[in-house]
Amino acid sequence: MSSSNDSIANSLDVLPALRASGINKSFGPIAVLHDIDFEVYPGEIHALLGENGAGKSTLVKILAGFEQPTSGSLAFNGAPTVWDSMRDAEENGIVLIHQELNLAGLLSVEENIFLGREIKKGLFVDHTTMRKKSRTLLDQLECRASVTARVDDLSVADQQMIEIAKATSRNANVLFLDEPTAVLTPHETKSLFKLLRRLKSEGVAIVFISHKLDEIEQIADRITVLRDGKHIDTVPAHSVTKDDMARLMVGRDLTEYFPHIPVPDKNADIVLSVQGVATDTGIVDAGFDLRRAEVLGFAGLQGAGRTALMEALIGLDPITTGTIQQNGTTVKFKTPGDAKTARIAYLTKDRKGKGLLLGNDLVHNFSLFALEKFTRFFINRKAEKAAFDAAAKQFDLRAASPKMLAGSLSGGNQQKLLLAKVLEINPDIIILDEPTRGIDVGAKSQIYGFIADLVSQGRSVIVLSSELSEIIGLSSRVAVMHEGRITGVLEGDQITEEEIMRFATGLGASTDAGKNNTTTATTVEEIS
Amino acid sequence: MIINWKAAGPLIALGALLVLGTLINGNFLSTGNMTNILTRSSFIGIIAIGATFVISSGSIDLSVGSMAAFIAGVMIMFMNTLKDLTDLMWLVVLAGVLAGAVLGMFAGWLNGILTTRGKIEAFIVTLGTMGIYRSLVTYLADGGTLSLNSQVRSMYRPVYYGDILGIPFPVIIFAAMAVLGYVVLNHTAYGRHVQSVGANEHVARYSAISTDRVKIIAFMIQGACVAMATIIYVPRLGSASSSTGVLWELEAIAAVIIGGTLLKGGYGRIGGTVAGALILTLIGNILNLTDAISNYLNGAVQGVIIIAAVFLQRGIGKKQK
Amino acid sequence: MIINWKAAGPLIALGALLVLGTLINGNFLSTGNMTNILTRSSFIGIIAIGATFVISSGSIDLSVGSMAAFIAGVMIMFMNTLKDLTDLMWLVVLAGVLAGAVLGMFAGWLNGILTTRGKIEAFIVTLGTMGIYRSLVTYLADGGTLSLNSQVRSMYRPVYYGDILGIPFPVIIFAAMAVLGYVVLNHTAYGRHVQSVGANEHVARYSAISTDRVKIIAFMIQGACVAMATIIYVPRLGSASSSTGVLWELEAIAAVIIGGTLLKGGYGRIGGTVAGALILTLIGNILNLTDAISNYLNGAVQGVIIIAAVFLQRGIGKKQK
Amino acid sequence: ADITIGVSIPSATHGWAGGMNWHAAEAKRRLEAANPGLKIIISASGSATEQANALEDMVSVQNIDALVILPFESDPLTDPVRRVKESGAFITVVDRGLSDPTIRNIYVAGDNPGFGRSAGQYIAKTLSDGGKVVAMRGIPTVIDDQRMDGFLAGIKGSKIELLDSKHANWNRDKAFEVMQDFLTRFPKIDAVWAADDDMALGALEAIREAGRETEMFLVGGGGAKDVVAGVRDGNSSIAVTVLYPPAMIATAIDLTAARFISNGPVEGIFNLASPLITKENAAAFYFAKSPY
Ligand SMILES: Nc1ncnc2c1ncn2[C@@H]1O[C@H](COP(=O)(O)OP(=O)(O)OP(=O)(O)O)[C@@H](O)[C@H]1O
Ligand SMILES: Nc1ncnc2c1ncn2[C@@H]1O[C@H](COP(=O)(O)OP(=O)(O)OP(=O)(O)O)[C@@H](O)[C@H]1O
Ligand SMILES: [Mg+2]
Ligand SMILES: [Mg+2]
Repeated sequence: MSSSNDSIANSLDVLPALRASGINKSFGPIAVLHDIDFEVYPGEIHALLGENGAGKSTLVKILAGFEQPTSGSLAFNGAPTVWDSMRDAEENGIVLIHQELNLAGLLSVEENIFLGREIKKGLFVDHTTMRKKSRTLLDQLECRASVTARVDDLSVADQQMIEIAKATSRNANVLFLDEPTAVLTPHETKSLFKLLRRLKSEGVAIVFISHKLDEIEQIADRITVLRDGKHIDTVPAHSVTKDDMARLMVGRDLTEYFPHIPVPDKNADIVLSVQGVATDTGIVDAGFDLRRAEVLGFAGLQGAGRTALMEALIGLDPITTGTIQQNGTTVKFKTPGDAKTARIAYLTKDRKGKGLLLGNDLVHNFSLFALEKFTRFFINRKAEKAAFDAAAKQFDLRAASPKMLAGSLSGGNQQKLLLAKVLEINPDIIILDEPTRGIDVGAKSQIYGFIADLVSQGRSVIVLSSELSEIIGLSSRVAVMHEGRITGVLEGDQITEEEIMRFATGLGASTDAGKNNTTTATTVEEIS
Repeated sequence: MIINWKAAGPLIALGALLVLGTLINGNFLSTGNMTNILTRSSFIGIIAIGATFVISSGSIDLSVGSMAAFIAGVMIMFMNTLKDLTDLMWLVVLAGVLAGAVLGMFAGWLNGILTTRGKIEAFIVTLGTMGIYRSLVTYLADGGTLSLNSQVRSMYRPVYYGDILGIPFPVIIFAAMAVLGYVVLNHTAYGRHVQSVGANEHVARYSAISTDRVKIIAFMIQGACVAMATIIYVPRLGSASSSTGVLWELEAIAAVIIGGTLLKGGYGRIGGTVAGALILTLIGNILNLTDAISNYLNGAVQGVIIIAAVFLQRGIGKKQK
Repeated sequence: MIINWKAAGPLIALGALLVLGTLINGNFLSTGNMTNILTRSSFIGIIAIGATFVISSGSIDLSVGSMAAFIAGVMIMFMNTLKDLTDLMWLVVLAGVLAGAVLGMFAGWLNGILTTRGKIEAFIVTLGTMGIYRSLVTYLADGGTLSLNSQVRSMYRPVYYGDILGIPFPVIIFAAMAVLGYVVLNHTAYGRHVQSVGANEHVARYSAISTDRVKIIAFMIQGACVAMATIIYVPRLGSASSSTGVLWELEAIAAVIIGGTLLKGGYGRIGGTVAGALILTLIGNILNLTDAISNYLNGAVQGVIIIAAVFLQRGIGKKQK
Repeated sequence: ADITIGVSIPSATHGWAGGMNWHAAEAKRRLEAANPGLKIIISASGSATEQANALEDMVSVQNIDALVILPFESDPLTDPVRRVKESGAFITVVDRGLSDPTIRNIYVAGDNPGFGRSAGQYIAKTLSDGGKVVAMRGIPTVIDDQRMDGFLAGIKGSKIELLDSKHANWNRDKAFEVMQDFLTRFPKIDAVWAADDDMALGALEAIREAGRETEMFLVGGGGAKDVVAGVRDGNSSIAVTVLYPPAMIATAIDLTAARFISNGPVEGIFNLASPLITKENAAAFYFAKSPY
């Protein structure tokens, strides 16, 4: 494939801010990057595309000095460089936002943003200035988190915004963002893009990784595609369509995106009926029914309480009032174990903090939730391994060895492992919180396929997602939450972005198309 | 050449000490001395097996030494009382042993409950119970020594001094406990759960593991191990006092860490713990077999060897990787 | 009604003890007794200020008690030697004090280096150095007591027994150290780095913080604090022996945790530590004031109060949230 | 109370100290019952520092009229006791003398060098043809040194060969292990000296286990009741022990109380010798109720 690699360079007539040539990287015997050439120019947003495990994160870590290449060289503003350490790179204005959150949970927002770069007044740190600056940085991102809040007390999305604010406070020359939007809502993504465009205009070189192809379409100037650790192509963004991108990544054409999931009929059994649930975590009077063999979507703005509701339902947080009925009988899940016994599985959206034991191997992680299944008196390691192998195949888990640590998997493969883990108990009701977070386009339709399979087996699925297209594409009904309440349940034709957003913002149904119309339009505009 | 330093560390230290001992004294390798070492290791070893669970689960138990003294004291008082009620000495001993076991598990449960339900750091809870048990045994003994009635003792003696095919009884129990501990930690769901809770409590909770229960059981295993160690300890000298078991907690924890278990939790190695307990006993034994080193410096030698043994696996191991 | 239990916990415990003391003995609130309590708290308090840094950084230092004994021993020997060389007693004392400070920082540095470069758990490193320093002081004292020459001592005495405007000198130093510690922990970049290293070492490293340096400095601060405590300790009893400073490490750690600092690191509170040190001293003082409780049970009372004090902030605090 | 006597002693961390705590409590009970105006406050401390603290509290809060102290260590407590004295209190020192003898009014002195010497002399006399001996010391402290030096003095000039001495921390368990290793190391041992009866009992167990109790005899020290009973009945390998009476604290409290009650000008030094307890005189040193 020919590429137009040098066109931007020629037209801009500047040196690349950072250039990598002939980069190879191996972890022990496993080679993950092969002879990669890559460059990013000042004032450019360069998207990095590739399947899960293609080597995107590894490449940007090398470029930012967090990993050393096995061979190959780097040039910074034209001059050959070796980053001895990330500190070395950071001092030259190279900043990386990691794929996984890296915040000190016990410290405050402001402390995290300025960690290692404290502003001082004489000997002492200047709290006032740092707080003010943090506020400004967060305001630019339209993030409302308090600068004195403890990071642990914030939502994942807010935490991601803190990461971004932290990176921008570093006055980067080269900014790497490794899937920053995976946990962001469209609204937040929009704020981020505003910021990125501003930085770009200021001459910052930006490398952006995402599996959301429409985002790439919106923001990227050039696109580099990796596949199996190899450089496939670098093209100007305007020259390719989303389908082209997907084809470059996967190496074949991608067909049907969302599978057809039949809508259960109105009289289908109700497997889960939730009424008047309230919690200390902010849920007020939440009620909904889940039918057999349906996908019930949950939509809402960040912080609407979807996660909080589900975590309470499965017994992670106490429910203060309300009842839950499963298959017609009233149930009470005091612990997640109770919910598991009732064959309800929950997939957390925080895979690093709550999903996987990063320091343990893949099999151990895989079997943790369904361990009883492999245990009579002792753990049957053979059965465990066999089940893992089957799941790895089913979920297309790309791992060098089952003995490798979960923390060394690529982000998307971690997500697949997590899915495999929760589905291993063979649940009746499956609650998936951001199931495709960090999953590549190819694998995404695979996962949608699994969901369709589950439903065809008569199981019921709840999907929480900040990607409206995902919710709309999968669900037969959509519950929308706003400030801890379920403000509406949409069915059939009602399931549109506009309608969902009306409920998500607390405006109610659009039957009365009168005075609220303008507001709605703005909100939707802002969010999509 | 790749050596698994993690596993080899304690074994190398053990080997080095064996060589050193042989060089220092010809009798070192004698059956008698080896038997002594093994028998002696059993106390700390058995306690350390329990500590492997507690530490793997991310907690720590500082109370084991005092708990042992307290259990020993109660067992002795209980048996002395029973002895006046019945002539069946084996029954007295059996009842005493059972009482010890129950008390140990109860004490462990208490530590566990305070840690989990009370949400107090295990370090503080067990620092507190350490003081409490130490005080109680002093109080029970009226500041002195509680001694087992000699009649009961002669029935009970074989539990320490007896042997099967030449292998002392305490060693057999130690070995059995080690095998049991190994199997539970590595081949049962509970063992996985313990290590998962230690590695990341959130993940464990989200994996439907009842983390409080897992931790409480770990403390109860520790309590049961302390009780078992005490059960073979009591017939040895037939007495308990306020100085019984002083600093055993530090020895047990040291044995566990020397053995390769991570203090921060998430990873436990029973085999290593056994090696760690042997190493600690060996150091003491070797120091007793020589007068090359001033008595005053025993503690320093111990300190250096402990640091060196852990360095062998952590420092070097890490660098290799 | 929302009370900040985290902060209030130690204060409530402190208040309760003050009330208890007053009830037990009318003289409890006398200036004399209050002065005694404050002065006494200074040792553990100053050491605990250092421990707040080490614990915030996610480490632990078990060696502080032995380290204090060792520093005291070396200071005494050094001053006794110097005394024969010069008649300027103030110079002798000054040199001794400086030697103590240097030695303390060196000992802290050593713990730090072994922990970071050697990649050995701080628990093991400091368990080792605890044994080493304890042995060394026993060795230096030849198993007995090292006593400061009386001439030097009379020059040195005011450092413990003197006062400024009625406030004993040790209390002034304690207060100064507390303020200094507070400022460093909360108002300097280093203080933030310490807490971030304790909260999440990975993150700290990714924020280009030299985590090893941060930890080593924390141990050096601990060493300096131990030296400072020793500097005011030496004139009090004028001697050092193998039993000097035994179990101070546990007291210091307990003071820190009672004060609200998290044992797992990431969050330190100097003010709480000061309250914690006062609480511990108060318990001892109150027990001295009454014979309602058998002496044998002192440890039990201490244990219960420590657990209760921490429960006040952890258990109740959590539930409220 | 009209008269308050403070009693400051080390806490009961080993057998002898436990016995001493018991005797102190007994004396308090007895004297307070007999003398309504008398109040005795006993404070047990775990270290020299804690003991110094306790002294301060006795002065500033309890306003004691007299102090009976068994110092944890001599040197460090000299100054704190001096301060008690300066408050006007009457001072009785027990067992371990202070560095400055002018502080005390009464001194009930134990005889640690004599303690070692009696044991040494006994062994030297019994093994007059020479013999091999091992010694078991306590925790390294001044007392331990004095006993050991006394022992060395006791065997000086005899044909006794001291094979080695190790610290067993006044602790039965430690003594058991040390003795086991002595037995491994030395094919022939004729006698064992343990600087405390607790250690003697631990060592004895190890000797029994090795089946070598006919080969050697033990000499203990302190006068623990189990040991005294054994000596009395003559059925133990512990042939003799040396008296170091934990009851000396009671003697001291009695003497101090007498000073206030009988108004007698009781002052001076009361030396308690460290005689051998043998089969003949053992009965006199046996206190059934004492924990030691
Ligand atoms: N420390 C490591 N040890 C072993 N293998 C590793 C390590 N880090 C990464 N890998 C492997 O390198 C490969 C590339 O991983 P990388 O994280 O770069 O993928 P990615 O393109 O970012 O994927 P994703 O889209 O899922 O985030 C994966 O197969 C991964 O398992
Ligand atoms: N008011 C609150 N107090 C305590 N915990 C809360 C509160 N609100 C939310 N949480 C907890 O915070 C965590 C994450 O919050 P987040 O805002 O991401 O989830 P959410 O409210 O469900 O939002 P979304 O609808 O986007 O999933 C959840 O575990 C939830 O239990
Ligand atoms: Mg990645
Ligand atoms: Mg959510």
